Amino acid sequence: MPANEISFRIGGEAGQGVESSGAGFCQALTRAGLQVIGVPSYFERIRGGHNHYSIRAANREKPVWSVRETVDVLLALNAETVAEHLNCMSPNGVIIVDEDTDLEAMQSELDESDVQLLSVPIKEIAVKHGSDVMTNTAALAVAAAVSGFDVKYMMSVIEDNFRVKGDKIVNANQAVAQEAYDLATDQYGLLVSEALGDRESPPRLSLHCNTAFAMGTLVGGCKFVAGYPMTPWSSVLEYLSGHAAGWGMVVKHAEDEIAAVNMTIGAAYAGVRAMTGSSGGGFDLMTEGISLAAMTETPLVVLLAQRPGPATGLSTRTAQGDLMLAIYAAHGEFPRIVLAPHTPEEHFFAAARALNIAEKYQCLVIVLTDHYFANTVTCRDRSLFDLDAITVERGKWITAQELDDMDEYDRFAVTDDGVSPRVIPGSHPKAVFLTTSNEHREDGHISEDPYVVVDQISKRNRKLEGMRSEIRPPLREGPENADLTMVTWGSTYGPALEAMEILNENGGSANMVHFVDMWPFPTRAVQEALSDAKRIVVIEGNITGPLAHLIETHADIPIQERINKYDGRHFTYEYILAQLED
Amino acid sequence: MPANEISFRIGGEAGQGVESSGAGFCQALTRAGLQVIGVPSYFERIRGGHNHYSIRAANREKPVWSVRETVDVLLALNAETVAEHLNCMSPNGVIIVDEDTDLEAMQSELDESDVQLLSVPIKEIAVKHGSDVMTNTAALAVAAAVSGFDVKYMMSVIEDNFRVKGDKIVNANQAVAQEAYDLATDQYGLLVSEALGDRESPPRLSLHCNTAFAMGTLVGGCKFVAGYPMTPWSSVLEYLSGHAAGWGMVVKHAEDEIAAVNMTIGAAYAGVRAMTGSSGGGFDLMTEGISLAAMTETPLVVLLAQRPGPATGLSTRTAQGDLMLAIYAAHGEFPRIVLAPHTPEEHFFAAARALNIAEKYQCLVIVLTDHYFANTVTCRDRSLFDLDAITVERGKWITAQELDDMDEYDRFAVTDDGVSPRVIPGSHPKAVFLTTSNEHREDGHISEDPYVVVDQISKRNRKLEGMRSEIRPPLREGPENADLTMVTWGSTYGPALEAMEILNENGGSANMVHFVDMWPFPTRAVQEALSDAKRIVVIEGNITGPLAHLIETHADIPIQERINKYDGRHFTYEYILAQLED
Amino acid sequence: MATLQEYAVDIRPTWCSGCGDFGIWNALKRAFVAAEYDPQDIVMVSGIGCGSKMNDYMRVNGLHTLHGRPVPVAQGVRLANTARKVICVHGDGDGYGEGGNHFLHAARRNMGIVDLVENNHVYALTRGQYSPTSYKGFKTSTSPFGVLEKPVNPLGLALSQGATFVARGHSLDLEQLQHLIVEALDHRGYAFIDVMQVCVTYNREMLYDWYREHTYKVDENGDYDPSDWDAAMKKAMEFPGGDRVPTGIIYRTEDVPAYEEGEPTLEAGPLVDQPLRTRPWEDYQILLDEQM
Amino acid sequence: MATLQEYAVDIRPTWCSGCGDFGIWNALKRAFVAAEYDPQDIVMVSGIGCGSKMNDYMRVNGLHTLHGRPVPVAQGVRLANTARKVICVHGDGDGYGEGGNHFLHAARRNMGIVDLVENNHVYALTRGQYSPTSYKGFKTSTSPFGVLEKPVNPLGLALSQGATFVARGHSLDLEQLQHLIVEALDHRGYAFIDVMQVCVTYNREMLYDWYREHTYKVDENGDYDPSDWDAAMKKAMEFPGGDRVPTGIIYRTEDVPAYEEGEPTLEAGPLVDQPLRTRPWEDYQILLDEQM
Ligand SMILES: Cc1ncc(C[n+]2csc(CCOP(=O)(O)OP(=O)(O)O)c2C)c(N)n1
Ligand SMILES: Cc1ncc(C[n+]2csc(CCOP(=O)(O)OP(=O)(O)O)c2C)c(N)n1
Ligand code: SF4
Ligand code: SF4
Ligand SMILES: [Mg+2]
Ligand SMILES: [Mg+2]
Repeated sequence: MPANEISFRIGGEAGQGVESSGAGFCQALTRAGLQVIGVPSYFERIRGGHNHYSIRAANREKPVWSVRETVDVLLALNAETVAEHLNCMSPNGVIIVDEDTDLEAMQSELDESDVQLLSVPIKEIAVKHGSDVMTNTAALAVAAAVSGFDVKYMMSVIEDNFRVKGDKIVNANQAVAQEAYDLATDQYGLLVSEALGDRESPPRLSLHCNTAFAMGTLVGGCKFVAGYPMTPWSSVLEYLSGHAAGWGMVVKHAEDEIAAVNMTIGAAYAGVRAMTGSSGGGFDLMTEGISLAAMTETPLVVLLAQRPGPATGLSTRTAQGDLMLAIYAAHGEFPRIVLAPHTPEEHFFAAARALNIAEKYQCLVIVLTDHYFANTVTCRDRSLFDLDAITVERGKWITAQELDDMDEYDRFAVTDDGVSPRVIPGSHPKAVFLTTSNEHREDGHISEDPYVVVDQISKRNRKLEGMRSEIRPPLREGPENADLTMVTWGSTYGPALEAMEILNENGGSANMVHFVDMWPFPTRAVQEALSDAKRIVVIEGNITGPLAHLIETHADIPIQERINKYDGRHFTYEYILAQLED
Repeated sequence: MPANEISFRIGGEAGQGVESSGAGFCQALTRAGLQVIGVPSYFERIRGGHNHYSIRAANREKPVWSVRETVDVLLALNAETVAEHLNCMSPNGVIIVDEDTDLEAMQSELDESDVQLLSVPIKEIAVKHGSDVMTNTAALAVAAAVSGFDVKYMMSVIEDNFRVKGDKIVNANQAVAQEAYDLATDQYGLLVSEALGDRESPPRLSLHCNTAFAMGTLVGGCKFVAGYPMTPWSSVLEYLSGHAAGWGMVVKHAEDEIAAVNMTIGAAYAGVRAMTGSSGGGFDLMTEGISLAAMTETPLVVLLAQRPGPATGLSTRTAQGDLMLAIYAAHGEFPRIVLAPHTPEEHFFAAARALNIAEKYQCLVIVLTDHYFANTVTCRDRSLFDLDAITVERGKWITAQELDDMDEYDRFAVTDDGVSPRVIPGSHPKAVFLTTSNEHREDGHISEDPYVVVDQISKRNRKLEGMRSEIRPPLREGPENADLTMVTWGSTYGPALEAMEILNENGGSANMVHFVDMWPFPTRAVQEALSDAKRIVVIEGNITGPLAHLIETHADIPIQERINKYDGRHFTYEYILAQLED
Repeated sequence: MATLQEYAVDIRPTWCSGCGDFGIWNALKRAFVAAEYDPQDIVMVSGIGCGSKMNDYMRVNGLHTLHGRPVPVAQGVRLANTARKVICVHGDGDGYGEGGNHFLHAARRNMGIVDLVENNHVYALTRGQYSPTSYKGFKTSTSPFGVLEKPVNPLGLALSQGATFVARGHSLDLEQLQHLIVEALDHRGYAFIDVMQVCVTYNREMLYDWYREHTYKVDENGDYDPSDWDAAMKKAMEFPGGDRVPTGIIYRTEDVPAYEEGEPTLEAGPLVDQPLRTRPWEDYQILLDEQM
Repeated sequence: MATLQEYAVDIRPTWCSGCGDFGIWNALKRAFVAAEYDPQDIVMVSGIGCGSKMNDYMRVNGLHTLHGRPVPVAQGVRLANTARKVICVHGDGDGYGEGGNHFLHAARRNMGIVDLVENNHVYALTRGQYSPTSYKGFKTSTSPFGVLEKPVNPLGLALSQGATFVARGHSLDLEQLQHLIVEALDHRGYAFIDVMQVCVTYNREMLYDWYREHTYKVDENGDYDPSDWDAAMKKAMEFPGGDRVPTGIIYRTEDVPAYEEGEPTLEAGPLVDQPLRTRPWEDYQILLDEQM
């Protein structure tokens, strides 16, 4: 076990509350000022099977960016969990089970191992104060006790999260936690090498990237969202459904993704900021609509939350397989922006930034995220979510005054930068115009005149120049000159960052080039960042290596080494370190 | 006017039969042994407006590959046609109008020009023998007379094409043609520099590329087609609807493109060769289905008939804007083939080849065509359509015998080449298995096991190697070493070829590298073909230059010069020559 | 008050002469005038097809979308701006074929839009393939041996899903059509009008004479009660299938609130008029508080 | 003769204990046995959702497709191989939401497939959002203030579009459900069964008690005539909306030929059994002749 950190894992059946326990425990750890990350692993089923939740908590100033594959403290809500994770336990690791758990089948293995098996009457305690659904609370309290983590942080989370269910539930859970904590403290005391403790930290949030993105849309002034449920996009739709009323947003769960994207386009056309999203399959269905937005120059933000494909693939697993799709989906030629945030705060700002860019250039902005981001809980300093850093830029609009002075308003006026000033349809006697999916004149009416066609196509594609200026170069982490440069995008950021730090702490020399804005491809910046690199390794959660491919083809930098993972599971720093050694 | 060739143009309103007259005249010219190409230009409307049809016919051995922008003989079915095309007339060009056409508005222009205006009672002749719908026949006969083209070829086409309408119509049309021809011969005689005449030629066809493709599916053993009308794909659906019964094919005009692609997948799964298609917008809607085919390893052929986008764009015009879409559409990672035929016979063989490749690799094959190909009539030697050159390769199948000897049949068995033997579902007691869009085991059942996932994803992507072997290098036309190398794909082939020939005939030095199989990109072959080129000009019907981009990025060959046309109109050799000179 | 002139644009329709879309065009403009709407007030959302070009030929806020998709687009427009009257205009292929799913959900959703389908029983703009309403046996380029399917029954479909305003007009009776549109504009929720439309080019079996012989008005005897759902369903099932085509308001109820009436955020007025950030700036800290 | 054992696979369903899908699973297998089908004979095409995993848990030719798309896939399978019995199994979100357009056209197309919709009135696999059949006011993660729309009426929809076999079962009456499936398998054209299904996790308002109180059999008095379309439509409109849920065969006619009966190419037998090139090789020259 590394000093001052603990790797927890909670395992049980779907339906046993593995995920909510994990997320709640993350919250408690966060409140204690610790650095925390929590990642669920679950199957495409509602009940049964084997799910688990991994948490890494550290008493340090530096954030933790990746869970660990080894487990220090395992909360096994059933026997299967012990069987599944025994071989991941770190030396002298702790396993917490209910005393009634039947471990006979793996007794010999347990005996051979050096794990500390704690058989605790957690269910009994739960039932005593409430009911057996509180077993998880008891287990968590035991874990807290043996890890040297003060139960008071759990108490505060219980209070806040169960408040809606009434005092009785709050009190019962707290009683369960207290009794289990006391019992474990008495009986076992500290079982890890170093108490987790707590620390003074600035105020922090503990949240999913999907939540951060959804919050960003609210703060960014998005007024309309239409969508259809699809993992891992659904939680954005659900968060916003819950936050629409009272926050000035209309959210529509539509009959299908085609309706969703077209409703969104209708709303954006009518003048409000609007957004939609889905995962790959639903996104495919939206592509014709995306093409409509392009032709009508309607600002459109689409969140594309990746999961392993093709087709249904692995709906509850993660992947980075849709980068090229984001870049090239939808027929016809038009410029677009593809962003790929990599932290909760980046997701938060990406939402607002996407809304701004979409309106400034009256264009499509795709924000790429994935299942790992959607479901991972990260603790981040609250100050990183600076609301005042979010400004609203709505691009070119024509005023009533200007309209008064005009002969005729041309919605699709040919301009130098390709952007034509907008107006709310019908908001002025002269603001009455056609918007069509056919090729059209400056006034919006259909035209097949070859000169008109060339003017409009050129105009629309000319926006690319301005759009390019929005693109940020890849981030550079670590020392300037290093023997190893890891190249990442999206959710490989965290694990690679931890890997880099460990390498450098151990006398190695590594740095990172992390892509944040994917398209238009920042060719020059990439060349600058990578042309002197000694050993480049591109790390991606896919098989074909789209980022490696883009770097090779667009920036003309040969990529000799790649680490690709496509088993549906996220990266860890241990995995990266192991692969680098190979 | 170049010697021994004539550029005709027929113009009139939509609904006046401009296109059918043009295509019929092409047929007559073809029967006369001449080299012919005919290209319509029409608006997105059913009646009215101004449509026209350009034909180039040459008494030579070499095929003609492009119409000319200048017109030698204009058949003006209304006054507007004269106004529109007067400035395209070649010196001493001939304009044929009905005597009642009111040309007053352009009289002075006509007077100033050197055109020979023939005011003929064509409508009167038509009405005399039949009705005024036969005016076009009269006009064509006049054109034939003044061009030195024997009316007998028209007669034979009239007989064949109007046979279904009965003898009366045939006879009336023939009488109209004869009288108009005689009158013009008497009154005007030959008005072009050289009589078009006729020549001994091997048997030839006069056909659209869409027809050729559709024929290829029939010969290639395609049994099932589902589709939804969309220009310029519809004519494939229509041809096959007409040829289904009696040819062993089932064709379904479905409720939408989503149904179409999914029906096609259902049929292919059940064991028949199946195909669908659309234009960009409909193709977008099919992309989720495409992804289903990829995951279930169902052979799928999709014809993607391009037109200018995005959205509805220009539905009756042409473009090459969907190459990157074809390469990257649909979520998740899987290999695919993209073919781009460039002649009628290539379309014919592409259909059969696509069906073979799709079954050999149980993969997606996209055939890219466009509006120009769909509507251009080209005359080609019948011998080019060698039926015996079409073989059927159905890939790996497992026999009943093999099944008998097996414990269990694994539909998705992991193999070296990634291809697992198929069987007709339910055709044997052991041929009962699940096929799922979720990730799955070798036996087809759903699995989330990371090792299974990796095995199956690797297996599917491993097919790429075999698929790559199907890809043909770009064609090379013209002399080996040349000062200028034109690079083309799809419908720019013909105009560029003519441009090349003219350059070389006039002391220039040009050759061509023409792409036929687009993806997997034939990197090495491209490098071979282009690395020594002195001046490369990539010619494409789009704004962003996807082929130029692919060559630059994948083959690392810098492209300094591009000719891009994106006004919805096709290329001509004159246009290319003019651009090259710029 | 708006006049017909104000709805005019300087563009000649590209429809064939004799096309029923001309009648619908006139009826729409007259209805807007009769219902006292200014061009500014109206957003006309259309699909793709001959008749979907309607908004190219009028001065209104027009949104000419994708084949089959005007209904969701219109719903988005409506939710974003309830101050506009949103009217959807599209063909039978568009509305009942490609867009069938949106139709069925619009009927039960009851959003305050008018949905006018130009039902010429054929795909006209793509040159004459059969449509979902083509009768069984109709021969076209994609049905050379005749259509094998029963035609869609649009009125029955709407009624079965709880539509609150269901009407049928035809392109030859301008007066009735204008009336139906005016009533639809006045309806609280989803107002559906199936307009049987002459296509002189691709559906030559349903021309003037056919209409004269087959259509009748449900209220011709003054005894039809459009609030009687059972009677309405009976009328709906008369055609397609039977020989007589009932026209007029087949069903209507004003008792069902429109979707947008139940949407809490819209209580504060049209979305587009609300500030981008509805709440005081400090309140947005709550979003962060919730994640602590 | 097939036995239940032959339909068994070595995979435990992943459904929640108490899920209505278990009942449907059993009814399906029993019906196949009762109707004397071998696993080989059946192609079970499903969508995406909890209940769409049905074919993972049985030995049949299974095709687990995309959310909303099993119906067109099933039609493709059917046209390619009329020797197979094709049965579609999918959820209410799949069949009436994402796949609504295919449903409406399948009803009028009348292809010989069985279409069984597991209607639990909720999106279960995606964890509890409202579905097109959720009742007005139902509170879920995407309808925190309650659903604003009227639910889809699937039976009414099918009937209005000319469906020839319309039935409703529920997951708690296995015997009836088995009977309905057997009858559907025996139907000539499109056989639609809406199966009301218990979802113990996300629809706790429609559990055992609810079914006991609300469902009844249309033929319980022996006087229901399923060939009476008007009566059927009345039954269809009883629920959703009313308090009583009619079950059984609501409508049936065997007088309408199946789509595939009219398809000329299929006169020669199942497409998959026909040679790739049906005509003598020389005949293919005709295709070239036509272009001369
Ligand atoms: C996704 C898509 N599929 C197909 C088309 C081609 N298309 C354009 S109009 C049309 C049908 C028109 O029929 P209808 O809606 O009845 O209108 P009409 O022309 O008869 O007025 C079709 C299929 C398209 N534009 N987009
Ligand atoms: C195109 C697409 N959109 C969304 C999803 C996500 N999804 C999977 S199952 C499902 C809904 C399931 O509801 P239902 O069909 O009623 O089946 P149930 O789970 O209730 O049995 C959804 C929305 C998907 N897989 N594909
Ligand atoms: S084709 Fe038919 S619908 Fe289209 S404009 Fe002509 S008459 Fe009207
Ligand atoms: S969530 Fe509902 S539908 Fe899904 S398995 Fe559980 S009970 Fe069945
Ligand atoms: Mg129509
Ligand atoms: Mg459901």
